[in-house]
Amino acid sequence: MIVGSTKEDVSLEKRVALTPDSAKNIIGLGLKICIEKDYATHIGIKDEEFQKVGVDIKSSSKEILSSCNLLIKVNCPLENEITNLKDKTIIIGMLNPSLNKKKLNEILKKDIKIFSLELLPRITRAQSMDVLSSQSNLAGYRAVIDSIFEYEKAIPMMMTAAGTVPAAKVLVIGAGVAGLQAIATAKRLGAIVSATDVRSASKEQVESLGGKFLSVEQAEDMETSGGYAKEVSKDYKKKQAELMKQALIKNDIVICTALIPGKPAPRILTEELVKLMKPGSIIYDLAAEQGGNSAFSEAGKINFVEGVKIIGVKNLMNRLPLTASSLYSKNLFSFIRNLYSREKKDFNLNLEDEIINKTMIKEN
Amino acid sequence: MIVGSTKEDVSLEKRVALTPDSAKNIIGLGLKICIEKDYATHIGIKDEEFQKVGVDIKSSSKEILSSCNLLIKVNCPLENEITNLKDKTIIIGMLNPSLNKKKLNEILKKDIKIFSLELLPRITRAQSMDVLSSQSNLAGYRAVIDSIFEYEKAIPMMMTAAGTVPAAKVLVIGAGVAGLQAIATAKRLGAIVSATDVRSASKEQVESLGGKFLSVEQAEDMETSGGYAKEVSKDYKKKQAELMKQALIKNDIVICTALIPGKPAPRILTEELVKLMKPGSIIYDLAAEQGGNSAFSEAGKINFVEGVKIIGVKNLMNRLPLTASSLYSKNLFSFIRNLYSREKKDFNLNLEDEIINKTMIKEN
Amino acid sequence: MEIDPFIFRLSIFILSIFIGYYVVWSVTPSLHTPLMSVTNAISSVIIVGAIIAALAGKTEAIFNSSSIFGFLAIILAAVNIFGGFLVTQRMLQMYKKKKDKK
Amino acid sequence: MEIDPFIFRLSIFILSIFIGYYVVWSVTPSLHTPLMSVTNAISSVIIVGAIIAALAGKTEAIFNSSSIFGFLAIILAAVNIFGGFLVTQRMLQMYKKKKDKK
Amino acid sequence: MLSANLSAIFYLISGILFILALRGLSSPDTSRQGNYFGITGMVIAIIVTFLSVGNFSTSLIYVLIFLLIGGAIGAFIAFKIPMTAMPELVAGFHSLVGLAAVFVAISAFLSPEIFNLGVTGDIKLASLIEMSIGAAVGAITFSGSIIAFLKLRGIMSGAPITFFGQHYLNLLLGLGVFALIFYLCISQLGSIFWILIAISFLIGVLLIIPIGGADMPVVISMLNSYSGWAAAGIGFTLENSALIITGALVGSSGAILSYIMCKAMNRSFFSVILGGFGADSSKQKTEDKKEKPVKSGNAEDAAFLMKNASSVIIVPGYGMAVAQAQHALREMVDKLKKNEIKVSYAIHPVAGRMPGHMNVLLAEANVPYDEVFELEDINNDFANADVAFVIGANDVTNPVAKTDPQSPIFGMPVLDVEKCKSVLFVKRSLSPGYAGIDNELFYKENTLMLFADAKKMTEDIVKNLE
Amino acid sequence: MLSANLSAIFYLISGILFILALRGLSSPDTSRQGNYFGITGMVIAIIVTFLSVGNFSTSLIYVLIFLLIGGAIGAFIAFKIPMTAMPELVAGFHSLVGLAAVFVAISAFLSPEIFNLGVTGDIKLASLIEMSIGAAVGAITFSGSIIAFLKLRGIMSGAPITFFGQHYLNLLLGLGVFALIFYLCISQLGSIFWILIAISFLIGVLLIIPIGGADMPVVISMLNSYSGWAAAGIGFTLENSALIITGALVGSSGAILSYIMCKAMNRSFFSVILGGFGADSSKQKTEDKKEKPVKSGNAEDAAFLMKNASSVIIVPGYGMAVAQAQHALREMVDKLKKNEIKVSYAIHPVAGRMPGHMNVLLAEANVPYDEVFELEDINNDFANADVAFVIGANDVTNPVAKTDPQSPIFGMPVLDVEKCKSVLFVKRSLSPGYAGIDNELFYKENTLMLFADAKKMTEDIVKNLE
Ligand SMILES: NC(=O)c1ccc[n+]([C@@H]2O[C@H](COP(=O)([O-])OP(=O)(O)OC[C@H]3O[C@@H](n4cnc5c(N)ncnc54)[C@H](OP(=O)(O)O)[C@@H]3O)[C@@H](O)[C@H]2O)c1
Ligand SMILES: NC(=O)c1ccc[n+]([C@@H]2O[C@H](COP(=O)([O-])OP(=O)(O)OC[C@H]3O[C@@H](n4cnc5c(N)ncnc54)[C@H](OP(=O)(O)O)[C@@H]3O)[C@@H](O)[C@H]2O)c1
Ligand SMILES: NC(=O)c1ccc[n+]([C@@H]2O[C@H](COP(=O)([O-])OP(=O)(O)OC[C@H]3O[C@@H](n4cnc5c(N)ncnc54)[C@H](O)[C@@H]3O)[C@@H](O)[C@H]2O)c1
Ligand SMILES: NC(=O)c1ccc[n+]([C@@H]2O[C@H](COP(=O)([O-])OP(=O)(O)OC[C@H]3O[C@@H](n4cnc5c(N)ncnc54)[C@H](O)[C@@H]3O)[C@@H](O)[C@H]2O)c1
Repeated sequence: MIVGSTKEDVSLEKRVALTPDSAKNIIGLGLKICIEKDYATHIGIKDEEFQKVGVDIKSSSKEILSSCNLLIKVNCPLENEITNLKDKTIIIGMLNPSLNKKKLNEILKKDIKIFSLELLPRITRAQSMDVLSSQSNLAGYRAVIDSIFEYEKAIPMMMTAAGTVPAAKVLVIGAGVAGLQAIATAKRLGAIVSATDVRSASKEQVESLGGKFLSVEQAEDMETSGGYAKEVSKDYKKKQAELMKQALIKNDIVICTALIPGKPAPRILTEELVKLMKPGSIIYDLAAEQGGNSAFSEAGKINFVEGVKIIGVKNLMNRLPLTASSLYSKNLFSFIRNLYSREKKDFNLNLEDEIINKTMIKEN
Repeated sequence: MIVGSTKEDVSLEKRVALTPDSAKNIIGLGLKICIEKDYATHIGIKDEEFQKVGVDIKSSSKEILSSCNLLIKVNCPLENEITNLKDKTIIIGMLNPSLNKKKLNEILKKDIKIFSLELLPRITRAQSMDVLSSQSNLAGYRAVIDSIFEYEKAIPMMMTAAGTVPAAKVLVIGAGVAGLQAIATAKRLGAIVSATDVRSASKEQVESLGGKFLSVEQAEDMETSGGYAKEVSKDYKKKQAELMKQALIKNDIVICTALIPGKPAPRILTEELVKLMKPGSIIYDLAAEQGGNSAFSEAGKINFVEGVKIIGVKNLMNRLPLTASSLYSKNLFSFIRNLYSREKKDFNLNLEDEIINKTMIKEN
Repeated sequence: MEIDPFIFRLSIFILSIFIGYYVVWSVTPSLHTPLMSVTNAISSVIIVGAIIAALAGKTEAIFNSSSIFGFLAIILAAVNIFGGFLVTQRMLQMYKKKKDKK
Repeated sequence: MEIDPFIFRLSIFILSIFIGYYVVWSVTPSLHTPLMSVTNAISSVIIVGAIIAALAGKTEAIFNSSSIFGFLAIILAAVNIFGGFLVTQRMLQMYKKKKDKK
Repeated sequence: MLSANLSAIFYLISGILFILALRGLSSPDTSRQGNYFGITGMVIAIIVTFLSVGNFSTSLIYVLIFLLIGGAIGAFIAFKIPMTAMPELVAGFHSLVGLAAVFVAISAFLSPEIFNLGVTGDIKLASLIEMSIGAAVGAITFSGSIIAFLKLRGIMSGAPITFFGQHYLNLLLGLGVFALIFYLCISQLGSIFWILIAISFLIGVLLIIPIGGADMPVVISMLNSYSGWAAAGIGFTLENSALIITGALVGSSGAILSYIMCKAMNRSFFSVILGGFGADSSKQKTEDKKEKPVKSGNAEDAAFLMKNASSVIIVPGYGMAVAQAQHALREMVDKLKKNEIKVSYAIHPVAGRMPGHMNVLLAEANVPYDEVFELEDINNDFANADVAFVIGANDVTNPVAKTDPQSPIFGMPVLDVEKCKSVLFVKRSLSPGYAGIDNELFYKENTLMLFADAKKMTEDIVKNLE
Repeated sequence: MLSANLSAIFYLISGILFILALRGLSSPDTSRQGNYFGITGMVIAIIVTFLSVGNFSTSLIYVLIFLLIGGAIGAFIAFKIPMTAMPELVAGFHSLVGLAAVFVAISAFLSPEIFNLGVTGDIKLASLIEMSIGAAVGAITFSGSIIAFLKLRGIMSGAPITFFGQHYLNLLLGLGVFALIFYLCISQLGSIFWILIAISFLIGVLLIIPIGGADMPVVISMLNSYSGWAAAGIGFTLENSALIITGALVGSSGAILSYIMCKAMNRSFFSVILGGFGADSSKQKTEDKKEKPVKSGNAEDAAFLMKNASSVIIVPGYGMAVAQAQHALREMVDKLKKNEIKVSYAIHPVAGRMPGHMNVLLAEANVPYDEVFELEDINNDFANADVAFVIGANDVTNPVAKTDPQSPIFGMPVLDVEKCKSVLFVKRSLSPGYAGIDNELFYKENTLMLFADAKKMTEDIVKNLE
């Protein structure tokens, strides 16, 4: 069985699906691997490093697509790749099924099975394959680094001979995986961190990282059984806006991470709220690609509104391609290990397995 | 007595010499202040804020230069300003006398006294005016933020379901004010920090921040009585290079801050040494403007050498203009307070005072 | 003006109570179990009474009604003495071994 | 087969030594000074001997050679009793006031 | 034959040796020495008794024979008994002391002449009182210890047995004992003496049956105390200061020990001692426990275990983060390392609630990176470590992930903490973690639960590590 | 007149009350109660003595008069003496007890009949030994206490006085005492008794003069112990169990206390007690001190001071950073706050070696920002605070910056820590800080130096804050 991987569109995506480390692991399962030439040179991994662990380097993507049984990708395969795909291939990646519906349907027309890892059920056994966790975690970290980079003052409190630099105040909206890591990172740098979320379990979690939790009073718990958030009521929204009003006046940096799976991101910072912030403040919207938690936020753009910098994030992982690839690639390995049966020496698409069943994309 | 301040060349310098806070303090001494229109709007401080504390806003720089008794600046006055300067004015700023020799000599031709704050003696009483300290401190902080921004991996150790992200290793060369703050900041973010310096006192200081000190064996102490470093011997350099060799192979980020007052910055990382580093590593050279501690470093440029990013810093304070201005402005206030005599209602150029004497620029 | 020995005994009794009180407070809790077993072993000094009871009778009738009780008491107390001290020793040995291993 | 009272006294003496030993270990160090002053006050129970010495003589000669020493001893011990307890009280009062202030 | 004075001095010496024996227990280092003191004291007491009785007739041989028989039995039991059966063993031994006291008292009652207590039918008043108290207390100790033994051994149910009017019955019987003693003094009648003993046996049973299994350690210590008082009573009768000193010592130390234990367990001393009063709460307790027994300890136990370990592995989890116990933990580890104990941290990939959660906190507490290991790197080390200190972690140690395919966490790699010689679990209760499932490790033989807030407990352990 | 038995019981009771008195001191809460126990015990002992002597003649009146005279003097002294003179007061009081013991012994020697010890010239052997030991120890206590008193009062130099052969002389005199007692027993000669007392006085003097002022607290406690032994000796003579119990109690507790104090001060118990041996080290000590006296304390003192404060201001400096004491400090503050003590941190702008140095470390230890104040905001609060806890800071507190224009740090704003009621300085020595100048605060009346590594000391304080 051959696992193949082709280059991504490097202008849009710097991550790679395979690192030498996990290549080694996959080969350890008894599989063969071939990848395209210069597969990861753009992030400093030379082809020789892959070869050292036993990976075949092919000069063109066509060669790979025509020979491999399993294609692993970061994003959806490119148009020209799809045409070259042979029947019975399996594809695994973060394929963003809602966005790439058409493309995927096209692929499904061939006898191809597609697994998109965003769809993983959040069960304990799937944790090691959970790409959302691994990538959101980095996103939370990077969000803080980026916003601090953009921020024109120093973050930590410093009492010096030339006066005191007050500590910056950071507000994190949404305390999921990304939000928690953002809290931790900002806290480390010495910021005064507060956070809010609709799920009541998150209060303890925020406090476990030394952050302050701002809770919307008398609110029901908005957690679904899957651990995700539900959409909130009007009344809740009003109360939350009131809370945000108080908070935004005080805070210097706001990091937005609130998401509701399968829905557009909740709009939490309205135009008026944004304008309440001090000039020089920063809103860093990790949810921008899903519609944004903040007014004025546009994916891939920085907008200035009355001195407030609103940063809409796009392709954030391109800022940490090495770490992100390494984690993603380990996630992929775990998924493949679950899929591949060493005895049968074949992939075992056991639809009884929740993990395999839920991630598989069915035509629609 | 009127204190005036004109705008800097905003394209080169974002800091301002006066913030509303210290304007208030200066006015409190019994002085008047006038500044140019839109003096600090580029960093989000509106003219109204100045007016609120009693500052006069003038529409042109000429008006100010012709009326003020004391001109405070960040950098050396611009050409056109010099022509407008009237006699008996006093100028205070960070005038970089070695670089701006010609300009300053020109000014001195008029009956003008110039004080350059870089020349402050490092005595206890002068600590509150010490611009080198206040700005280096921020430089050290920002150096870390910038290099982490450029670094394509995550800094802190994270043991996650998708594998372990190892902590980044940061090496700080030169543990003066900037170096120590760099150590502290990198440490905060979870990096494994080591540092080296020629002054033996700095070992304890590095360790007091939780960093590891790499000492060049059997080295004499290179500290001058003023607390600065001396130039080192050949033998020392060899030993240091050996030490660096070991260190560079391991470290991911190197932050260079080594300086010797009045001399070009010591060249510590030679070309061979730089090439030893892993691809993806970062060298952040704070000494670039003084010639650089590292080979391949050029002020204001990012050079790539075998996968290593060498960042030569220029005008770093433009990245933190607000905090930097606020500290600089407080330094200036302290200096003015020492210079101005409330009883005489005049500036008292008492040359017995070490602070006043040493900072004054004499023609040469 | 002799003082009744009973009063001395009473004094001794009361002072011993104080000592018992203090002794226990200064024992580390992790040694409470051995402590219990040692005090148990010690309390079998009752054997002193048992021996007197068994021996003090006339020589002719070794096993008269009262000395029989004495002999029985000796057995009981002896079980306790040997058992108690040995078990304590075993327990304490356990603590020691852990120490030495390092 | 009477036991010499001396032996009882010896027992009492030895047991009291143990109690003294334990009592002190359980005193918090910050109270060591009051402890010293209390033990000092207590040790003037020697007054018991002084009173016996002073009083036990014949009624006719109140101040015979031995009772004079008794009387002197009474004064000394009395100074110590009153002084000792009162000073301790003062010290302890100080501790209390600080506590109450909060 | 030893003079009365000389033997009195020797008895005093043996009493002092007993004091030193208990003193030795104050620290593990001197504890064995203490035991030797105790043995020496006992040997002296026995020899002096031989010598002072001075009756070197055939009966002496019998005495020696009986002594050896008893000794052999005792030694046999001591070597054979498993360490885990300690509590019941001690309870069983107590019963022997109690019975011995009863026997000696009976013997004295039957032949007062040989003890110099007067003659049958005209025993000295004081002695009579003393011996009846000795006999009564001894009897209570005997029957009480037997019940405790049966309960601990599991032969009798550990559940408290209560019935209506229990307290009144006890009260009545107690008063009855006093009345009997009084009547005995007046009448000197043997039958009353026997009745007294019988009633005391009954009281012993009644006192212990309403006490639940959880309170047994306290009861044992209390019975210990009783046996001491019985010995002291006999000591007064026999005018023997070794018995008086030791009896008082054992009596008061036992009482204090039960008090200390009650305090540590947060139970009211009186309700435990007075038996029945403990009934309600212990009933409730057993219900809480879901029937499965857990061993729960305190900071001192934990400190002791770790101090005597040569390697300790720390397993932090979400609870450490909630309690913000990282600084205290670091301090604890510093203390351990000062004792030359090897300490490492085992970080499970999903410990906490965010990737790298533990790393953030440990870094904040300045834990050196080279002491922190990920699961794969350390999982084999558990088997060789002495103690696993699991602080606020739960799911990540749950072996059900390896064994039960039905479990929601099946398939997750877990830290093999159970392979350590001892496992300490710091958490506030037996409640489950994130995954909501019970952790069978809590009930394992080599697990000690430390129920408390993680920070509080760690700080307490630090204190006890001095 | 009280029967011997009854009075023996009462004496026993008073002895027990004395035990309870000392026990009360184990915690500040019960300490006053303890004192009352002591007073009660004393009252009982005195009354029982009156009653048992039963001589209600005129002499009783004299006794009462003398008692009151002594009492009045004692009370007067107790009220007048300043609290700082405590140590010399205790020393002075000891001398009285010692002398009283000597007097009682003399009285017994002169009229043994009244104490039932035989007749003059034929005193019972045991009693004679007992009374001579009592007298000798009493005499040593007396003269020793007087020397200690003089040294503490400053009337005599605190420096140790040593001369060649001192130890041999002491040894000789000690042996002489035993020889004399032996000879006295044989001869029953009065003159020997007097010589014995005289030599004992001399021994007392010789024992204490070689001991330096720093070791005086230990000496006082040791003298306390001596006075106890003297009382016990007399007790044996008078066959009085109150005296025996109390004497033994005081004797052993005093000895243990001096041992504990030696350990706390890191001095060898024996070298202090045997006098001369302590000489060398104390000499050296005084040289170290640069002539200016500093008060140096330990963690217990610091904990006590802070526990009883209502507000504490922490002043961290470079030394805290060097010692990496921030975590321990945070813990200490947590403990204080639990006691409802207000705690704030005062950060000097140039504390440490880099701008914001302290902030980095405090943030690492998770100190909330709102407890951290800059100089201008907190400088006025020192006057109202009870304790300033200066940890590893030096220059930033140096008042010379305000007063001496010649000083290199003149003009720098400094933290006004000296305005606090007490100032605690945690540093390792008296050496200066960065600026290289001495800090006069170290020698101030309200300063207590805590010489140790900052982390170590803070951890110790934490322990003592329990
Ligand atoms: N790492 C991630 O990214 C991530 C994200 C989401 C979910 N998870 C899940 O979270 C779990 C992590 O496992 P874990 O072992 O770290 O945590 P856990 O299984 O949730 O157990 C934490 C334990 O800590 C105890 N605890 C809570 N507060 C405490 C306090 N103040 N003091 C002492 N103990 C306290 C609780 O018991 P008491 O209540 O009895 O005290 C609880 O059983 C896994 O199931 C994982 O799948 C992980
Ligand atoms: N903040 C800045 O930017 C900066 C930069 C350069 C210089 N400075 C200067 O540094 C000084 C700062 O004042 P400061 O009060 O913080 O420090 P300091 O005056 O230098 O005093 C620090 C004290 O800490 C003690 N110490 C050192 N290690 C210790 C340890 N492990 N445990 C306990 N104590 C320890 C030392 O006394 P022992 O040796 O007796 O223990 C020393 O006296 C000022 O003079 C300032 O001008 C500041
Ligand atoms: N079982 C597992 O092993 C596992 C693994 C990873 C994450 N999780 C859990 O999954 C949950 C969601 O994590 P995620 O980061 O993927 O979530 P997410 O990215 O979907 O959302 C981010 C956060 O935004 C919050 N949010 C949504 N609407 C909001 C609003 N209107 N206002 C404020 N906050 C709002 C959500 O509650 C969530 O915390 C968490 O509880 C996490 O612990 C579990
Ligand atoms: N008196 C005061 O109040 C005061 C105020 C601020 C700073 N200082 C002291 O002044 C000193 C210098 O501080 P700075 O930051 O301005 O110095 P700097 O900027 O001149 O130099 C930075 C560091 O580089 C080091 N360096 C020089 N050559 C080197 C080489 N070849 N290799 C390695 N390191 C080399 C220097 O020792 C110095 O630590 C420090 O000791 C600082 O504590 C004192």
